[in-house]
Amino acid sequence: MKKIFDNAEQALADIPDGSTIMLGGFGLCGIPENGIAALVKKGTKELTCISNNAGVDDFGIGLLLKQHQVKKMISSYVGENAEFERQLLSGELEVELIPQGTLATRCMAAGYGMPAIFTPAGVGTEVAEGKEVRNFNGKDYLLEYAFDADFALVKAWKGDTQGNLIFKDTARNFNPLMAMAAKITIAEVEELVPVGELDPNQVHTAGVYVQRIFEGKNYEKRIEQLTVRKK
Amino acid sequence: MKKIFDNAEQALADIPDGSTIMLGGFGLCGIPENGIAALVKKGTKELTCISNNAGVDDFGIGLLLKQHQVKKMISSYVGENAEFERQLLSGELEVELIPQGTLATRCMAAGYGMPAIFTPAGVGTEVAEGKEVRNFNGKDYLLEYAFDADFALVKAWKGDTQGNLIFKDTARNFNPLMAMAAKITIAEVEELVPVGELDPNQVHTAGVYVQRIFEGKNYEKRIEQLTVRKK
Amino acid sequence: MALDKFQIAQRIARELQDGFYVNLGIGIPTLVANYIPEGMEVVLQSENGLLGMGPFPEEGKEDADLINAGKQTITTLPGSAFFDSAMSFGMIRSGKINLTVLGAMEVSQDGDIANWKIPGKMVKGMGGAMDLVASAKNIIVAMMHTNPKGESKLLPECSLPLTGKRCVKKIVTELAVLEIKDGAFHLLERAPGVSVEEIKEKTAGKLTVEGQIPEMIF
Amino acid sequence: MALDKFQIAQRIARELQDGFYVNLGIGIPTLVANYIPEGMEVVLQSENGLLGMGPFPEEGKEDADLINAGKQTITTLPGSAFFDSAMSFGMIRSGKINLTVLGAMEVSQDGDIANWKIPGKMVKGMGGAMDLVASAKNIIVAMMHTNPKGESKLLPECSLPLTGKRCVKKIVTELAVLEIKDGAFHLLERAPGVSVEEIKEKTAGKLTVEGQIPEMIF
Repeated sequence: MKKIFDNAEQALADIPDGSTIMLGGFGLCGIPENGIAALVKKGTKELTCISNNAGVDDFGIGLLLKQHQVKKMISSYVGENAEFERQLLSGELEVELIPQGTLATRCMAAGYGMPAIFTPAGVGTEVAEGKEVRNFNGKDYLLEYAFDADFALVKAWKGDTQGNLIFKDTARNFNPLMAMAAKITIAEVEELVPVGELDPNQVHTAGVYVQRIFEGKNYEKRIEQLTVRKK
Repeated sequence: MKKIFDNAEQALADIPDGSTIMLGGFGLCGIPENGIAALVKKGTKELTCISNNAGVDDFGIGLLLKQHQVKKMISSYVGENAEFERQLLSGELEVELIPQGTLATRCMAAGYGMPAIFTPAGVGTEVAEGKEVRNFNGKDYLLEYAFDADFALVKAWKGDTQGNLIFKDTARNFNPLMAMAAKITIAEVEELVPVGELDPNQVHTAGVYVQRIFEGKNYEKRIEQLTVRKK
Repeated sequence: MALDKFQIAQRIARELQDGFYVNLGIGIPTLVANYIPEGMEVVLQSENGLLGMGPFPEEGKEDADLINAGKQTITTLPGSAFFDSAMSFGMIRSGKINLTVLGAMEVSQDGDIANWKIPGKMVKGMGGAMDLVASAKNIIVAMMHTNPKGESKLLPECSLPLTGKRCVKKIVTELAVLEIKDGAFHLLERAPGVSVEEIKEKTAGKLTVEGQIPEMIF
Repeated sequence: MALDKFQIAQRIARELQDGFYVNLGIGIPTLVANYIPEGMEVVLQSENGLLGMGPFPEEGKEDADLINAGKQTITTLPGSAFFDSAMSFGMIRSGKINLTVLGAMEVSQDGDIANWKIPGKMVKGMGGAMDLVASAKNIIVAMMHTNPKGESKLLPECSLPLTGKRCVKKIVTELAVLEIKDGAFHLLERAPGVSVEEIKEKTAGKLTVEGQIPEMIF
C-alpha cells in the first residue's frame, strides 16, 4: 500500500487534461495550495473544477484561471475575481452555480454511494429548471445527482501514512466530503505523521478514502477578510 | 438554555406511551443503559423502538421487552433473545427487519433533512416489496424514507453542558445518527464536563442536536461475546 | 425617524429566545450578534462549519483556518463545534437552526425572496442562501424598505430571479416590522415617528394595517 | 480430500492484494484474517464502525466499547479509524471496500445469494448482509458445497428468500473454487484429490468445466 508521495508534482503527475477535479476549501480557507501550484506548473488544461469558490485573482483557483486551465467551474459563489469575470463574460469560461448545501450534499452522496439526493434548496427558482421536483410530506424537493469526479485535491491539518486525515477548524469545510467523493483522492497535509500517531476516535476522514498523500510545503494561508478587534 | 438534567428519570419524565423512540448502540455496545432503566421504571408502554438490535433477555432493550413495553421493533438483527422470540411468535410483538445500512442511512436522512434516500440494499429481495425501485446508471435502487422519531436515547463517552458529544471506539455506531434524527434527543454520557473542555475539532455530535443531557450512573457495559487470546 | 442599521439589528435581536441557534447573513444581519440580551444564550451558526461563533479576534490573533461564511476572521467560544459543510447544511435542512436572518433585494407579499442575482450584472452566486431560505423554519429579512431609486422592495411579486418561494416570515426595515401571512404584509410596528401613511406609500405589495400600530421603542 | 474450514479461509486469502480494504463476515470468512500473506497490507473493515480491525485482545484487556460486527471483543491496529454506521455503509455502498467475504445458505448460477432467512424458522434479520452484497464490487462466498442433508447449495435458482441478486462473483467451498459468470458456475480449481465428477455431482446449477482443472496446493 504505497500512498505516500514526496510532493505535489509527483502526486498529481498523471492528472490528464480534461479531468473533473474537486478542490476543497471555502474561500481561501483550507484550499490545497500545493496541489493547485502543481497543476499550474504542469499546465493541465480543460479542467472542470468543482469547488465552492474560485479563488481570488492571484491565489487559489484564480491561479488556474489566469493560465486558462479551467474550462468549467461548478461553484456556489464566485465573487472577488476580476479574471474570472472577464473569462465568464467573454465566454471562455463555463460556470454552473449551485446552492452551497446542494454542492456539499452532492459530494456526500458520491461518497456514500447514493446516486441522488432530495433537497428543497432552489425549488421555485431557476436552479430548479429542468430538474425533477417531488413532494414529500407537503414540501417540494429537487432531485440532485451525486457528483462524478476523477480527482479530489483536499487539504488537511494532519495525516498519517495510511491516509487518515484530521482537519482544523473551519478549514474542514468541503475537504472531507470531496475526499469521499472522487475516484482518486490526493490529500496534502501540513504534517504527515507515522501511522499510529492519530487517535482513531479523532480521525475525520478514514484512510480508505485517500489514495495519495503528501506533506505540503510553504503554506501561505492567505486571509481574505482580515477582521480584528482592538485589544 | 437548560439542557442538563440530574438523571435519567428526570430527562425521560415526559415520554408518553405510544412514542417512537430511537435507541443507540450496536449489540450491547454503546447502549443508553440509564435511559432504558428509566423507561423500565416508568413503565412507558406501546413503544415503537428503532434500534439495530433488541438486546438480550436480561439486558438492554430485552428489559423493556420483558415488561411488555414494546409494541414494535424496527431493527436489522434481533437474535439472542428468547423472550423476543416468544413474543414475536405469539403475535404480541410486531417486528420490522431492515438492512443495517438502510437503518443507519434512514437515521442520517432525518438528521440531514432529506426526506428519502436511495440504496441498492434489498433490491430483488422481499425487502423491496411495495417499494419504489429506480435505476441510476444501470443499477437499481430502493427509495427509502427518513425515519420520524419522537425521541432518541443515545449514549456518549463525554458530553458538555451545551450538549456536545464525543463517542468512544465502536460505541459510536448509531448514536450520532440517532442524535441527529429525533425530535428530542436525550443524551447520557459517562462524563459530563463543563462547556469549553471539549476540543471543538473533536466533537462528534454538535450540541444543536441534543436537547437534554445527563451523566449516567453505574454503567455495566456488558460484553456479549468475550473473545480473547492468551498472553 | 427611520431606523439606522444598528437599530434594525437591535430590533431583530428582540426576536431571539434563550437557547436559539441562529444563522446570521452578511451585512445588517451580522450586527444582530451585538444585541443579544444579557444572560440569554444564543448560539451562532456559520454555515461553513461552525456552531458557537465568537467575536473577531484580537489584533495579531487572527487564524486563517478560522473564518465565518463571510470569509472574515473570527473566534470560537466555549462549547463551539466544527463540522463539514454537508453536516452544516444538514442541520439547516432538518430545521435545527431556530432563526435565520438575511438581507434581500426584494420580498413579495407571498414571502418569496430575491437576493442573489440581477439580470445583466455579473452573478456571483447564491452561496448558501437558497439552502437557508428553503429550509429555515423562521426567516427574518433585514433590508431597506426601498431601493436606492426609491422603489419599494416589498412587492406583489418579485421582479428579480428568486432565491426561494414562500419562505420569509418577517421583515424589519428602517421604517417598519412586517409579518407575511395570507398573501399580504401585515404591519406590526412602526419606526419612531414614521407614519403609517409613509409605510403604505413605500410598500408596493398588499399591506394590511389592523388597529393601532405601535411605535418601536429604543 | 475436501478442504477443512481453515483451508477454505487460506484459499480465499490468496485473493487478497496489497492495499485491499476487506470486510469479512462471521464464521469461515473471519478466519481469512489469519492467512494474510506476510508483508501484505490489508485493512479489515468492521461494519459497526471500524477500519483497521486487530486481533482479539489479550485476556483481561478486553474493552466493551470495542467490538466487531459479530459482537466479539477485538483490538485496533496503528492506523485504525472509527466512524458511525452511516459512514460505514457509505463506504461500502460507494465501493471503497475492495473485497467482501461472507457465508451463504444458497448461491444461484446467476450470482444470487440467500443467507438470512429460512421460512418457518425464527428470523433473526439480515444485519448488514443485504447492504454488503448489494454494493460490494467483489464478493466471495465461503460455504460448504452441500447442506447437512447432502443437497447442493449451488443451484439454478435459490429456493430461500434472497439476500441479494446477481452479486456473488466467486465461491470457495470445501471441494472447489468457482467463478460465476454468464449464468453458470465456472470451475476454476479442485480441492486436492477431489474429482471433477464429485464436484459435478454436488453442483445442482449449471457447471462449466473447461480444460484441465488444477488442484489447489497447500
